[in-house]
Amino acid sequence: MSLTFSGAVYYLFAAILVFAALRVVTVKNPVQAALFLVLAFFSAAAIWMLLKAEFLAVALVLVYVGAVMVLFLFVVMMLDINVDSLRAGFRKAIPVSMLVGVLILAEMAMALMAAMKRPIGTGAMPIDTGSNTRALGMVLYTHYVYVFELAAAVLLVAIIAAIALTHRKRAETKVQDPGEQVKVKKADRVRVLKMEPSILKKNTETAPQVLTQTAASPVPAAQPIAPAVKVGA
Amino acid sequence: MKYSYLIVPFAPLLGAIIAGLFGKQLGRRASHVVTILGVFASFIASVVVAMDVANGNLFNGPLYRWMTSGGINFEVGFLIDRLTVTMMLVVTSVSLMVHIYTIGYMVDDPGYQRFFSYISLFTFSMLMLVMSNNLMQLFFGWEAVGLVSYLLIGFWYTRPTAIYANLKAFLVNRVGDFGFLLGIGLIAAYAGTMDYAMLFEKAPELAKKTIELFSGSPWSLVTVTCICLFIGAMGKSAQVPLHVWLPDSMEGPTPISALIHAATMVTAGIFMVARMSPLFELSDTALSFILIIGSITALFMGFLGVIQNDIKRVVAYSTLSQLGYMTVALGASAYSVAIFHLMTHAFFKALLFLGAGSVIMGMHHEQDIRKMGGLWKYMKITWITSLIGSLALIGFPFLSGFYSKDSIIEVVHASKIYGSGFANFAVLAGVFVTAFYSFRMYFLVFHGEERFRDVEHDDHRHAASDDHGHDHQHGVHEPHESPWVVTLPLILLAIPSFIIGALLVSSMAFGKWFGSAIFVDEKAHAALTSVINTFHGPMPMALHGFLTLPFLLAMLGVGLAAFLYLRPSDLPAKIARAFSPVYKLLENKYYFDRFNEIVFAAGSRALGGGLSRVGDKALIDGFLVNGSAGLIGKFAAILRNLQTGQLYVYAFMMLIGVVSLIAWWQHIATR
Amino acid sequence: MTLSFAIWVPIIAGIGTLLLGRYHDLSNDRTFIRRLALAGAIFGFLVTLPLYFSFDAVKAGVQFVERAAWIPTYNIEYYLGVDGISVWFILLNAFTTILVVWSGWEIVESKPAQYYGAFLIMSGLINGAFAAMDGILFYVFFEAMLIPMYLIIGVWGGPNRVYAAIKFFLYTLMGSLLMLVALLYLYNKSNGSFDLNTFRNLKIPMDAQLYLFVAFFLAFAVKVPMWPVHTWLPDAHVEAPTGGSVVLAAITLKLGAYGFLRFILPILPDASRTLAPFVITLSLIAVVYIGFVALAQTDMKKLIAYSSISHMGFVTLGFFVFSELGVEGALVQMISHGFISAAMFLCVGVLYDRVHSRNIADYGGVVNTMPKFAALWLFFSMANAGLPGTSGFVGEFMVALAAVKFNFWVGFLAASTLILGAAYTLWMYKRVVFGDIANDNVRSLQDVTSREYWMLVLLAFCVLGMGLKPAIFTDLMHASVSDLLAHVAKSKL
Amino acid sequence: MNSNLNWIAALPELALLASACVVLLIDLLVPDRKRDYTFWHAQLALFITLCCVASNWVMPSTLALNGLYVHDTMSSVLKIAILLGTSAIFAYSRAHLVSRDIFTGEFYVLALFAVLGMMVMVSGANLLVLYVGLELQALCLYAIVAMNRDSAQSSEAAMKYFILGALASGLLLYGFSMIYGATGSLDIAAVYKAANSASVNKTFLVLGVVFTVSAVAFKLGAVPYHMWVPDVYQGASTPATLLVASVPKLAAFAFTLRILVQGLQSTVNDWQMMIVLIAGLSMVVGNLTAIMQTNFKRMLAYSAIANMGFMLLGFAAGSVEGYASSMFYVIAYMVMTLASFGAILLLSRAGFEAEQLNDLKGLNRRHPGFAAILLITLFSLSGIPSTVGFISKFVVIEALITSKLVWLAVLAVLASLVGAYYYLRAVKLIYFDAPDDATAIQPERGPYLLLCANALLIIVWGVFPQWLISLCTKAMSLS
Amino acid sequence: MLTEPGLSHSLILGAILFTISVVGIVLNRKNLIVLLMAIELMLLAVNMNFIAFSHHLNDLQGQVFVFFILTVAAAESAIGLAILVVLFRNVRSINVDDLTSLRG
Repeated sequence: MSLTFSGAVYYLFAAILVFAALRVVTVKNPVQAALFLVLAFFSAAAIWMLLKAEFLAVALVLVYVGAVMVLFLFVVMMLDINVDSLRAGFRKAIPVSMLVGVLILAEMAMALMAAMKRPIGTGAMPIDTGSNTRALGMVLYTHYVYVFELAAAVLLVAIIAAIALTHRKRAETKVQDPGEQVKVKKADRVRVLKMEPSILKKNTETAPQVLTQTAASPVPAAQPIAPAVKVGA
Repeated sequence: MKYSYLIVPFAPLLGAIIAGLFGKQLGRRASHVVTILGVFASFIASVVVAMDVANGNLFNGPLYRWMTSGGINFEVGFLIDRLTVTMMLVVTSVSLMVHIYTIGYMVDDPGYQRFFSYISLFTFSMLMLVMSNNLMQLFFGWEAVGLVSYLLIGFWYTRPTAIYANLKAFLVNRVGDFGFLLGIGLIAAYAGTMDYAMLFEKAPELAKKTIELFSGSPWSLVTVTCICLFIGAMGKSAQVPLHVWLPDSMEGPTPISALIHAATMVTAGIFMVARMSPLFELSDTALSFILIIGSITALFMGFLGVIQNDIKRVVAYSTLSQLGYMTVALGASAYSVAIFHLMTHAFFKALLFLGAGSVIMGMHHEQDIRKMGGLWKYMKITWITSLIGSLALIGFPFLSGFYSKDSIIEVVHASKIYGSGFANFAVLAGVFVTAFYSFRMYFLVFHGEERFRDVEHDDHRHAASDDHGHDHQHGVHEPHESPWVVTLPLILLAIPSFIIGALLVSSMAFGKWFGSAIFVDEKAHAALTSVINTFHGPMPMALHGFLTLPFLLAMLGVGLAAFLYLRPSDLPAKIARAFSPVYKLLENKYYFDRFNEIVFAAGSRALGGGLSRVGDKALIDGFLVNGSAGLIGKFAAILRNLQTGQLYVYAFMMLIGVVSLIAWWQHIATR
Repeated sequence: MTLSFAIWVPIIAGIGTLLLGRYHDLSNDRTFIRRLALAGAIFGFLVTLPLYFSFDAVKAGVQFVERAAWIPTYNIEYYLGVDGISVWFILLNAFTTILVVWSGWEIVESKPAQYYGAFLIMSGLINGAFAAMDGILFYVFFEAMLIPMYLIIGVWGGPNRVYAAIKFFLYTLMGSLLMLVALLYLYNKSNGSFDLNTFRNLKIPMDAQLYLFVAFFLAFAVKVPMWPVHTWLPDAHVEAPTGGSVVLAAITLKLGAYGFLRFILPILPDASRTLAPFVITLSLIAVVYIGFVALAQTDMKKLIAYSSISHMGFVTLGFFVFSELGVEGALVQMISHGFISAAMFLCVGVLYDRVHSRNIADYGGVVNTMPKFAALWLFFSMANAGLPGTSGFVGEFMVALAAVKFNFWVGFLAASTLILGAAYTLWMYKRVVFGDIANDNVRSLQDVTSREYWMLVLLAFCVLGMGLKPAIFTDLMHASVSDLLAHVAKSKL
Repeated sequence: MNSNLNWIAALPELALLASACVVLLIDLLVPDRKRDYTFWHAQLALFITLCCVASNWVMPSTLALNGLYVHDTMSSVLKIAILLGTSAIFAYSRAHLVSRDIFTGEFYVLALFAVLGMMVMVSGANLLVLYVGLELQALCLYAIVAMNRDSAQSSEAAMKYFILGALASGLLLYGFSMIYGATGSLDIAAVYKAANSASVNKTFLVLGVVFTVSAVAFKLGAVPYHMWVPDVYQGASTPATLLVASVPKLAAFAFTLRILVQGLQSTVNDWQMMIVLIAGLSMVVGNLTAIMQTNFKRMLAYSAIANMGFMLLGFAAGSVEGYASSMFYVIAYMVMTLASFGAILLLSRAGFEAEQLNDLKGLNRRHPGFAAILLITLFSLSGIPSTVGFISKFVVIEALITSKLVWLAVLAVLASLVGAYYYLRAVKLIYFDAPDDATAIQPERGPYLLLCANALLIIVWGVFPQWLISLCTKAMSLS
Repeated sequence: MLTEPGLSHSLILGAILFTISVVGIVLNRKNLIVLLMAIELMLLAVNMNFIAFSHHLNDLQGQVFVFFILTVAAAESAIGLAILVVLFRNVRSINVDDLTSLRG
C-alpha cells in the first residue's frame, strides 16, 4: 500500500516532533530547549491539522508558541542561570533513565499493539461535517458550559497565584497617599502636652513655685508624630 | 459430744488469737493464762473424748463444707477413733506441759506473748491434723504446723542462723509436701474423694489399677500413691534425705524443740502413715521403701549424735534416730507399735528436751556440753528426770522406751518383707549407738568435772545463743536449779516416761486398742501377729528384756560412754584422730547440707540467674522483642534513605510504580 | 442496669475528677480530689454489690442482661451480662479500685486528678470488658484500657518507665489486633453477628479453628502473660507506680485468662483440645522456668511480677486440663491472685514510699522497726507461697489435683510450685524483713500508717476468708463452668 | 445527550464560585490591618455554600448541567465535610498566619477556589469535569504551599509538589485518553455502559485504568507515588499543610470512586489487585518510615501515607460495603488530621513553630487541655478503641474479611501495630517527659474551643459511630 | 515499510513523546525549567492521543478535552513559573540537586 502525500507529511512531522522532543530534554541550554519545544509544538500542530483538529492546531500554536513559550523564555532570561553547571551529572543519569524509558515504552507499545488488534467503540458525540471551530464552539458554550466556567476559574486562579507569588511590594519604596495627606488634622501633627509639676511635689508644700518651673523644663513641646507618608509595608 | 470435739482444737486457737492480737494490751500474765487455759481445756476435753471413745462411741462426720468442685466434696470434719484420741492426748498433754514450762523459760523474752500465741496456734493446727477425717484437712494441718514451725524456729528473727534454719525447714518440708500433694492428687483422681472412710472403701478397687508413669511400664497405682504420700511423711518426720532441717531447727527456743521438733509435729508423718494403713497395706513395695528409709535414718542419724557437742543437737539427732525406729515399725506393718513408740517417745523426748532446756537455763544459756559437767549437784530435779528420760530412750527395761523400742526390734526381726534384714541390723546397731550418745551427753552434763568453772565465758557464743534478756553478766555463773514452772513439767513428764510403756504395751502395741482405726493385712504381713503370739504381758517382757541382745548392746553403749567421758581423758580425741575420715564424714553430717547447699540452693539460684539472663533477657527480650524492633528500625532507616529529597528520584519512583503496575497487569492478563 | 452502672459510674467519676481537678490542681488542694476519687471508687463498688446478692447461682447462662443496638449496621450490640465466671472479676475490680485510690492517698504528688481519673476510667473499662457479651464491645473495652494504663506507667512510673510503658502497650496491642481480625472472621462466619452466644454455636472447620486459636491465643497469652510473651510484665510492674502494679497484677492479667474462657474454649473447642498439650507445656514452663527466674531477682517488684507469671501459669494450666476442678481452680486462683498480688505490691509500695528503693539488698531487718508491717507481709507472703487457709492455697490445690488427674507428670511439674513459690517468696521475705537492721534507712523506718494498715488488713481478711470458705466463690461458678465444659466437650467441626 | 441544565442542583458550586469572587474583590478594598474582614467573608462564603448544600440535601440524586454534574448523597456528605473542614482550617490557622505575616487575602481566595475544585471533583460526572476540578484544586494548593514566600523550604516543597503533581496529571490524562479511546465517551455513566459491553476494547481500558490508578494514588499520597507527601507537609507552612493534608483526601476519595467504581466497575478485577499492592505498600512503608521521624509534621505525613493505604483497603475489598468503609475512613481521617494539625497550629506562636516532636515535650505540664487533645488524636490515629480511628479501621478490615482478603487484613493490623509505636512515642513526649521550657501556653479562646469540639468529635464518633456509618452506607448504596 | 498513518501511529507517537518527557524528567537533574518543558511535552503527548482517538472515533469530545487541557496547561505553566521564580529568589538556584533540604 503506497503512501499518500498526507501520509508522508505525517511521517515527516512525526519525525521532526520526536527529534525536537528528544532535543528538548537533552540540550544544554534552556533557551535552546525552549526553542526546540516550539519546534515540537509546530510539528504537533501540523499533525493535528492532518487529523482534522484545525482549531486546536491553531490554538496550540497561538497559546503555546505565542504565550507559554514566551513566558518560558522570559523566565529563562530573567533568572540569571549558569548554564554549564546545570549539565553536570547528566551522563551518570543516562543509563537508568534510558532503562526506564525503554521499559515504559516497551510496555506501552506492547499494550497498544495488543489493543489495536481489537476493535474500539464509537464516539458519543459525532462530529458533524463543517467547521471544526464552529462545532467546538457550539459544544463549549452549551454542553460544556460548566467546564468552561471552571476553566475560567482555573485561569483566574493562575492569575491570582502568579501575582500573589511573584508580586512584591518593595520595602524601600515610598509612596505618597494624597488622601491621607488631605485628611490630616492639626491634632495629628502637633500635640500639646500638659506637664504636672510633679517632681518636687513631695518636697515641702511651701516650696516656691519658681523652683519647680526652672527644674522641670516646662516648655510644652510640639512633638512630631508619624508623617502621613506611608512606608510600604 | 460434738461440743467437746470442738473444744479440743478451738480452745487453743482462741487462746492463740487472743494472745496474738491483743497480747500487747493484755500483758504477759494474761497472755499465758489465757493460752494455758485454752490448752488445759483442750486437754480435759481430750480426756473426756478419750473416755467416750473407750466406751465405743466413735465419730466420723463433716463439720463444715469447705468447697465442692469436680464432684469432690472438700470438707472439714472429725474422725474420732482410738488412733485420734491417742494422738489428741499426747498432743494436748505435752503441749500443756510445754506451755507451763515456757512461763519459766521465756520469762525475760520480749516476744513472750507472741510465743504463747504461736504454741497455742501450733496446738490447734496439730489437733486439726490428727482429728481430720479427710486428706484435705490433713494437708491443711500439715502445712499449718509447718508454718508455725517456721515461725517458731525463726522466733529470734535477728539471728542469721535462726532465719536461715526456718527458711530451710520450710523449704525442705515443702519438698515433702510436694510429694504429699501428688499423693492426694492421685487419690482425688482415682478414688474421687478426700474422705478417709470412702477412700478405704475403694482401696481394694484401687489396688487393681495401674498407672503408666513412663510409657510401657505400668506401675501399681497404690504403690505410687503410697510412696508419694510417704515422701510427705519423710519431709515432716525428717527421714533421710529430707532430715536436714531438723537439726537446724534447734535454733528455735527449747520449749518448741520439745513440743514441735520432738514430741508432736515431727511424728505427724508417722501418724499419717498409720492413718492410711489400709492403703499402705496394699503395697509391699511401698512398705519396703518405708522400711529401708526408716532403718537408714535410725542408724545413720544416730551416728551423728555421737559427735555433737551442742546439748540440743544431741537430742535432736536422737529424735531423728527414734523417728527412724517408728518408720521402721511402719514398714514392718506394725502401725500400732509405731504409734506406741510415738507416744512413749513423745513423753521421754519432751522430757529430755525440757531437761536440756533447764540445763541451758541453769548454765545461763550455755549449750556446749563440753563446758558443763557435774551438774547433778546443782540441779537435782533436772538431773533425776533427765536420767529417767535417758534410760527410757536407751530402752532400759521397765521404762516406757523399753516396751516400745523392744517391740519394734522384735517386729522387725519377725518381718519377712524386702529390706527387713538390713532393718534388723540397723535397729540393733542403733540401740548401741543410742545408748552411747545418750549417756555420753548425760555423763558430760551431769557428772564428771565441773568444766564450766575453767572455761572462759565466750561472748560470741553467748550472743548467738538464747539471748533473750538475761543480764549480761561476765565471769562465771554458778549453775542453779530452775524455778518450779520448769521443774513441774519435768516431773509430770517423767512419770509417763517411766510407767506408760508398761501400762499400755499390752493394749496399745499388741492389743486391740486401735481396733478398726488401723488395718493390717495379717496374712501378708504377719510379723506383728507372730510377735503378739509370743507376748505374755509387760512384766515377763521386761524381765526377758534383760537377757536379750538389745539390752546387752545398750549396756555396752552406756559402758563405753562411761569409760570415755566420765573422767576427763583425751581418748575421744585420739579416737577421732584415728578415724579421722569417718569423723570428718560425721562432722559434716554425711555432706548432706553441703550437697543441698551447692546443688539445690546455689544450683537453683544459678539456674534462675541463667534463665533470667539467657532466656528472658537475651533470648526473648534481646533477640525476639528488641531484635524485631531493631529489625523494623533497620527497615525504616532503609526506607527513609530512599526519600533522598531529590526530585528525580521521586519522579523515578512514580515511574517505577507505573511500570510495575503495567507489568503486573500484563502478567495477569497473559496468565 | 447494674452492669451499666458498674461500667459508667467509675468512668463518669473519673472524668469528673479529671475536669474538676484542673482547678484544684492549681490551688494545691489535693484533698478534695482524693475524696472525690475515693467517693467515686466506693460508689462504683457499691453499685456492683447487687451482682453478688441477686446472682442466681443455679443458672448457667448470663444474667443481668442488658441489650441494645449499638452499631446496627454491623449488628454490634451493647450487650452486657455476667455469668458465674465473670461476676467475680467485676466485684474484684471494683474492690481493687478502692484500694488503688486509697493507696495513692498521700503518695501521688504530681497531677493527682489525672492519676485518679485514669484509674477510675480504667476501672470502668475493665468492668466493661468483663461484662461484654458482644465481641466488639469486649474488644473496645479490652483495648481502650491500654490508654490509661500506658499513661499511668509512663507518667507516674519509675526511671525506666518509657521503655516499660511502650513495651507494655505494643506487646498487648500486637495480640489484640489479631484478635480483631479473628472476631471479624467469626462475624462473617456467623452471617453477621458479634454475639458471643452465637459464636459458641458456630460450626468452624478445623484449619480455621487453628488459625483463630492462634489469633485469640496471642491476644490473651500476652495479657496473661504466658511464656514466652511475658517479658513486658516484669518491666511494666517494676516501673509502674504501686497502684498501677496492683491493677495490672490484680485485674488486667485476669482479663487475658478470662478471654481464654470466653473465647477460646467454648468457640474453638476442637482446636483447644488439639493444642492443649502445647498450652499446657507453656503453662508448665511458666510455672517452673519462671519460678527459677523469680528466684534470681534482686528487685522486689520484679520478683513479685515473676511470681505473678508463675501463678498465672497455673491458671492457664487449669483451663486446659478441661475438668471442673481445673477450671474452677484456675478461676479461684485468679481471684485469689487478685488479692494476694495486690497485697504484695502494696507491701512493696509501703517500703518503697519510705526508702525509695525496690532493691532487696537495700533492706534487712525491717521487722525490727516495722513489726506490724512485717506480720502482715508475712501473711501475704505465706499466701503467695500457697499456704492452706489462705486463698493462695485453694486454687493451686485444685489445679494441682486436676493436673495430676490429667497426667501425673503434668501434676508433678505443676506441684513444684509448692517448693519454688515458697523458695522465692520466703527467701525474699527473709532477706528484707528478718535479720538485724541492715542500714540507717531501715533504722529510720516508721511502721505502717493507719491508712496502710487498714488497707492491708482488709486484704488480709479477703485472703483469709477466701482460704477458709472458698465455697462462697466456687458455688457461684458451678453452673457456668459445667456449661462451659459441655461446650468444650462438644465438637464444633 | 442530556441537555437538562438543572442548575439548582449545582447551586453550591455556583454560590461558592460567586462568593469566592466577592471575597477576592472585598479583599482588594480592605486595608491590611483589617484583613480580618477577608477572613470572616471567607467563612461567610463557606457558610453560604454550606447552606446551599444543605438546601439541596433532600433533593434526590440527579444529573445536572448536561450530565456533567451529579448530585447524590455522597456528594452532599462529602461537600459538607469539606466545607466544615475548611472552615475549621481557617479558624485554626488565622493566628498562625497573622504571626507569620502571611495573613493575606490570597490565601483565603485560593483556598476557596481549591474548595471549589474539590466540590467539582466530588460532583463530577464526567472525566473532563473531574480533570478540571482536580487541576483547579491542585493549582490552588501549589500556590498556597508556595505562599510562604520567604521560606526556602516552602518554595522547595511547592516546586516538588508542582512538578510531581504535573507528572501525575500527565499520567491521569494519559489514562483518560485510553479510557476515552476504549469507550468513546467522557461521561462516567456512558463509560460505565461502554465498559460493561462485551465489545469494549479491554486492553485500552485497562491500560487507562493503570495510569488512572497511578494518578489517583498520587493524589492520595500512596506508595510509590507518595514521595511528595512528607516534603510538602514539612516544607509548607502549617496552615498550608493542613489544607493539603485534610480536605483534599475527601475529594480524592470521591474522584477515585467516581472513576474506578462508578465508571470502571467492570474492570474491578484488574484494579483491585493494583489497589491491594498500593495499599499494602503504603501501610508498610508509611508506618515504617514514620518511626524514624523527628519532625512532627513529617511524621504525620508518613502517617497520612499509611492511613491512605488503609483507606484504599476499602477499595481493595471491591464491595459496596468496602467503599462505604473507605468513605467512613476518609472522613474520620480528616477529622483526626484537623485535630492534630490544628493543635500544632494553635501551639505555635510568633517566632516558634511547634513542629518538631521535641517541641511537644512535657506538654501535659504546660497545658493539659492540649495534651489531652493530642492524646485523643494520636490514639485515634493508631486505632485504639473508643475513638473514631478504631471504628474506621474496624469497618475497613470488616470489609476486607467479607471479601475474603484475610491476609491483607492481617497485614493491615500488623502495620498498624508498627504505627502505634510512633504515636506512642509522641504521647510519651507529651506526657512522660519534662518540658524544655515551661512557658505557659495561652491559646486563643475561640479556636481552642473549636479544637476541643474537634477532639470530642473523635470520641463521640468513636462511641456512637452508627450515624456516620449509615450515612456512608446510604451514600454508597445510592450512588 | 511505512503504511498509511492511522490510529496506531498516533498512539505510538504519543507513547514515544510521553516516554521522552518522563525520561526527561528523570534524566534532567539540574534544570527545573527543562523539567517544566518536559511536562509540557507530556501534555502534548496526551493531547496527541486524544486527537488521534477523536479522529478515529469521529467524536468531538476528545477535541473538547484537548481544548481544556491546553487551557489548564497554560495556567499550570504560569503557576509553575511563578513558583520557580519564588524558589529562585529564595535559594538563588534552579538546580534540582539543590532542592534537598527536605528529605528523609
